[in-house]
Amino acid sequence: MAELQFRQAVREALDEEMERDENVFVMGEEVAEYNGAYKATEGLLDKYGFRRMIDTPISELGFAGIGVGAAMNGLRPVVEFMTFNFAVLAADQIINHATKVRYMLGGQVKVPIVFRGPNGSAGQLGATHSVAYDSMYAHFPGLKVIQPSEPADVKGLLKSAIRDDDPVIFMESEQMYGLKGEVPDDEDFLIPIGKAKVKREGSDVTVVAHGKMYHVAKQAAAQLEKDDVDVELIDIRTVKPLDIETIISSVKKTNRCVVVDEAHPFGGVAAEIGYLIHRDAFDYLDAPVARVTLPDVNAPFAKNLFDLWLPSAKNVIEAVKTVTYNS
Amino acid sequence: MAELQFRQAVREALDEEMERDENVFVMGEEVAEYNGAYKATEGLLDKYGFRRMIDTPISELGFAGIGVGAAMNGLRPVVEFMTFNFAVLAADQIINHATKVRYMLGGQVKVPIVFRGPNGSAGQLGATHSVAYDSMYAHFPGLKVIQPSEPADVKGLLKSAIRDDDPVIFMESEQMYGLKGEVPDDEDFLIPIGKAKVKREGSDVTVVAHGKMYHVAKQAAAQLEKDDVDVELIDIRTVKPLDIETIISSVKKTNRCVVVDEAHPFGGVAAEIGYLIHRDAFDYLDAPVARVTLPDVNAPFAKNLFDLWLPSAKNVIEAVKTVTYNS
Amino acid sequence: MANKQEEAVFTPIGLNKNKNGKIDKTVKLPEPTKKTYKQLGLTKQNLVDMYEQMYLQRRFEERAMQMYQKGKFGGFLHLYIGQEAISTGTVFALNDNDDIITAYRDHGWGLVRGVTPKAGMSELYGKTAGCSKGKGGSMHFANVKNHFWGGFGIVGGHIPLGSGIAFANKYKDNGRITACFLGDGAVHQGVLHEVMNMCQLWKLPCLFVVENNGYAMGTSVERHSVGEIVDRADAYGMKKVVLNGMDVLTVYEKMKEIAEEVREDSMPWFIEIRTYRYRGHSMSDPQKYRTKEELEEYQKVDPIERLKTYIFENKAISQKKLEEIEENVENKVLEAIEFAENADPPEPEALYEDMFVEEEATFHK
Amino acid sequence: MANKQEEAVFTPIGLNKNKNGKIDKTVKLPEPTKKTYKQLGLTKQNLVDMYEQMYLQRRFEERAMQMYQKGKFGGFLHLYIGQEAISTGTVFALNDNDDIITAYRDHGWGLVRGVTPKAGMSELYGKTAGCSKGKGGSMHFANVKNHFWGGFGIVGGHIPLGSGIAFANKYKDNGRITACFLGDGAVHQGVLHEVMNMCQLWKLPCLFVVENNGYAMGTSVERHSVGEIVDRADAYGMKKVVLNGMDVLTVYEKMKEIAEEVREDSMPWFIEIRTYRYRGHSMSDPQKYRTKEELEEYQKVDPIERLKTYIFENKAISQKKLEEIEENVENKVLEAIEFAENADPPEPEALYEDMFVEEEATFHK
Ligand SMILES: Cc1ncc(C[n+]2csc(CCOP(=O)(O)OP(=O)(O)O)c2C)c(N)n1
Ligand SMILES: Cc1ncc(C[n+]2csc(CCOP(=O)(O)OP(=O)(O)O)c2C)c(N)n1
Ligand SMILES: [Mg+2]
Ligand SMILES: [Mg+2]
Repeated sequence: MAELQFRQAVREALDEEMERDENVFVMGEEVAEYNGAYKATEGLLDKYGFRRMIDTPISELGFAGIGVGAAMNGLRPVVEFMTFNFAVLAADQIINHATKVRYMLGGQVKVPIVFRGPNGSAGQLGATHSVAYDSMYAHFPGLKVIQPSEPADVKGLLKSAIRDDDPVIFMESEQMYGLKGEVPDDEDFLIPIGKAKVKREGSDVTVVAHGKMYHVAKQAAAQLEKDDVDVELIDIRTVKPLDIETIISSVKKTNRCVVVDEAHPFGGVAAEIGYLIHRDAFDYLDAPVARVTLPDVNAPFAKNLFDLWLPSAKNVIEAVKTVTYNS
Repeated sequence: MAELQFRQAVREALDEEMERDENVFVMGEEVAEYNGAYKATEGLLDKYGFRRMIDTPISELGFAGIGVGAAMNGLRPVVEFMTFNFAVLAADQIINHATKVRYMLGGQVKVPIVFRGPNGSAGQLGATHSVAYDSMYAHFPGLKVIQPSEPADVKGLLKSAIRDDDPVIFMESEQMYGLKGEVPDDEDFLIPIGKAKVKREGSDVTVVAHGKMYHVAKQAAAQLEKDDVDVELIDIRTVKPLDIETIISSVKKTNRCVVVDEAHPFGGVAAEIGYLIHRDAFDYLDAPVARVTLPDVNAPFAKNLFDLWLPSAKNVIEAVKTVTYNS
Repeated sequence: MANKQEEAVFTPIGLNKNKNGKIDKTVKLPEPTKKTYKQLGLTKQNLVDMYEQMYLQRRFEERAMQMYQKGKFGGFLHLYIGQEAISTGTVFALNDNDDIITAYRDHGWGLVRGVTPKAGMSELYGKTAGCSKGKGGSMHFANVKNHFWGGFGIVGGHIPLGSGIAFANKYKDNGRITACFLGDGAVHQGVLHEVMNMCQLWKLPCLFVVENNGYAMGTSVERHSVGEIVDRADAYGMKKVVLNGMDVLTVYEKMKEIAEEVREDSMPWFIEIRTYRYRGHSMSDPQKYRTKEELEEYQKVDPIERLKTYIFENKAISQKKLEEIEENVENKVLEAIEFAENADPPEPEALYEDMFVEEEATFHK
Repeated sequence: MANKQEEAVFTPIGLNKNKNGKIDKTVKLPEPTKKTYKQLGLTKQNLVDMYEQMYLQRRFEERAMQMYQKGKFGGFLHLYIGQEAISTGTVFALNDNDDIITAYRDHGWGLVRGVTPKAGMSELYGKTAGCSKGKGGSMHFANVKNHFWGGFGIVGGHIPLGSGIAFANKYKDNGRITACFLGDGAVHQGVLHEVMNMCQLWKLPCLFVVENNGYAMGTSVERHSVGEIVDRADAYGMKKVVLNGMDVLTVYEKMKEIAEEVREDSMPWFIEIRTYRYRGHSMSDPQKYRTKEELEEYQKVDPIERLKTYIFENKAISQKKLEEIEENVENKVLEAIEFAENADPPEPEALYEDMFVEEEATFHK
């Protein structure tokens, strides 16, 4: 076990998989010479050279598509977006091509590609740099969508993503890159895609959260403990395939649930989980599932508005109180 | 009242609004000389000329953005996508610009634009031409999303959309363009955006559907009537803002609900409505809300698979039977 | 601009009125090659093989069209008729393991790269025996083991895929080059320009080949594009050429030269091949945007007729033998139809197959 | 390609090793204008006004940087320092109701188009008194009533907006032209090429102006772009020119000529203005990709120093008077900081304001 930053966990996963498989390469803006806009690819150019660490022009659609084509033709690209907010420009290659080409050619090709980079907001960066896109990608068939919250999960899941034979969206967070955690050193430390983890056991209420929101929920759980509310905290880690079984088992025990999600409400992960709990644990719910999400407005710049906008531990606590009728 | 085809209702709405307001213009692929890929703009070039009916090159991102810029600078563009499947290329202009520019410039501009065209599948057109994108757009703040099912709604809502001062997504259907219905002639026949309509009253179960799926649900309701199941059928018409009140009132009466939606399941309109019903009518539900959606796979070409893929009246009937415990 | 009399119009310069089908200019064909087949290193048999291939593409589509009109299958049907010299000349010029990718007007490309008439027709009919197992239909013919990657329906969407295939070839240093075919209309998708910059920057062994057939749906080239399409190359200092696509020998000659050069220096090319689309864009196109006379102009230089004349002039084969070949092709196509009609549709389980490589894939419910 | 010895590398030709900050070539400045201010139709007062404006942009940003480093406000901060001759020369050349739009490196553009230092600084601080009510921050300065449309953060995203503004001007036949500024890095977004084709096709009165400042973040121009940027125009037969952006008179001269021509013929232009970004891309940039010497080369031709020298050579104003102006500017900037620090943050209700024009908007919950 070593203590690594989130960004180092990304780097190690990339490094080990590049070492292991000659066909793995990394491409994106500022990934090579600059060592990554957030230093998640530090040192990889020195080690692997310009054949396998490729700086691209600012052409998200183009290089995403080059990645898909290269994957079809036998390579295993890891395509970095500086943030998934910029990947909107590449949506056609992700949604219409990466996920569909295998199917529409009747299985003649495979597309082992990872699209990775930070997702969601990163402080006061304004409306165009702050949207969480995991819900959007999860909506479309054919994509695995991962958004981990801690360094060990990052490493184990990114390695699994790179070894996966199908397209994977791997989402990180600018604001978590510095976060530290224990990470197993094992070179074959893999975490299976699609498995949630109960990160805190509890009996009063299930709180489901992932990515940056996991930490918000964790903070809330710690505060709620003082008020004698015992939270069971589940980090889904993978948004799709969604490990709804783990959530349902927990809800069957606690009978109450709050879903915390950094997306906007309409059709977000929280809606999906909320709906599924109601469908699959209908007789076990003592209160409607509450969701804590962004409001249905764009990200404002001003600090006070931004703080109001982003889901907070306070919001989670309030939601927990509502579902436990303690408000 | 006149009997119009769905496409004629589109055409009339455009014609009347162009007549009424010099700033309204139409741009898109094949809209002018060709009279529209699906003839929804027939005759408008002859009437309004090349200043107001504009054929574009195949450059969805570019012309969507020109539309947004023109809207900022005082015009009221109606931008046609040949289908919303191609609008994925324009996602950056819709999601990052049309919906955000007003907010991030502190209200200095307005963006009165309508993006319109067919949505979803249109028979055996394969994986890249068959996706319903209403759920995706509804996820993002700032967009009104309309998807009507009948000619009168088309006309009244499209006219409202064009007069709206904010960006509106207006979704039609290749397969419904020929559908006929009575449409009021009134030049100011407007239907307010964001209002659902109870199109069939019933007491046993609420079925919510919109767009093409409204007709599937209607067929199911007619068949269910024979089995003495009395369906209340709600056409939401506008996906966002969603008129959840109308749905909730109905569910409070019927205590059961099926949502039919042409999108994929994860985070689709059905998930959102299902979640909201559970949240807002928790004590009224006698069974979990069922959803009938596409499966979580791409559209296949083969006819038999395609028919299996698209939600059918049979699927709706089964779902109704499940929620009414008649299966 | 202020005070000027004429009203603003948003239509290309000089085209500011509705022409109801009359057009000012259409594709101008450059001169075909002057070299003889021998000078090009071809044998008489090669000429006959080319003819057989072009004739197959033509008859396959003419018959497919009939079946479509009879309602035998659904979906779109975009015919390649008139453009067969391009697929044929190219494939004869390239190595068999060079990679080819194109848009939805793809039947000819499939056939010339080993999709059998049976597999092709079955694909149109949506049968499991189809080259893409009936999952793709007309727009998604492919034969990946023969380096034909398909068959794509989002205009421009396959262009970066082609560049990516070229990228992988260079990465693996396997000597293969990639030819990415696109329509004149697809030129205006921004992604072409993104990848032209990257391909030139990274020296990718990739040919961007525009099949300029005069129209993007109902819009003639001069209505959707400024200047000459081939000049898009100038933005990137990319090598470029314009070819006559109605002459298979011209296509063969130039594509061979270029392929050899690319194999040497790994620098991309931008190639405009002028041709003409005989049929409507798809089966529902009323074709009001052009005149019958215009179409006839191009049919006069039909690539198949042209090659036939050349074959006879050069006594490559007797008339009788050629007729036998034609009959043979015709029979194959008819057998393919028979085969496709009787072939099995996919099993219902196939709906969930081919989504993932993984066997135990989970689908969200 | 097969059997060749060197390994495939995906980096521009001639740059196939990690240079650790050493670069081969950087922006080459063309000759500045030889005309005197009089020949350009400018007065001495004009020169002084230009100077004051450029000095304001410089000091505003230097102070903003200090405040940012002190942690007074958050978000990104992209400084325009070194490029002030472009904003200033352009705005003096255009009519006041001509439209301007740019990317996120926008403070200079805001100031020269009437965003007061107070409104600008308040925007950085996220206060309601900001030019965009504190909703946008550094990247989204705008002053729409003065025809400055902002301030956009998605690289390339504002390019079609600029074309759309030009479209509306032509539609309304109001005689206004639009200047759309973009970075050298933004040139590679496909949308530029989509709209260049449309603008040329439809004769939109639009200038595409690339501020080539040598870098897109940490990537030097020759690492992200083939050929000369200005040659992108050739693809469309668009008029083009390269200018020296370190000389305000050159920018003024050419932009004025071009603007007049566009007002006459409504044909777009593609303009590359060469300049240099003195500071890092944003505040977090360690700038390892360039040397101090390189930076100093350009600081030797600093546009503000250059204009100052010219002003004194031409005795446009006394040294003392100019110092007074400078002091005045400095005070205004300091006052602006003071003002911004004490200004009110937005009320919580503002979170939901400015989403819709409609007053009674519904938000999904
Ligand atoms: C992104 C996208 N936009 C629009 C369409 C609709 N469409 C299909 S083919 C076509 C015309 C393409 O013309 P061209 O590239 O010249 O190819 P051709 O049909 O002549 O072979 C259009 C507009 C599409 N399939 N994809
Ligand atoms: C679509 C998109 N991709 C990437 C980024 C991240 N990014 C911001 S600025 C920048 C470099 C732009 O360089 P250039 O266009 O030369 O402008 P300059 O910063 O030099 O003014 C990048 C890559 C972005 N904001 N948007
Ligand atoms: Mg064409
Ligand atoms: Mg730059």
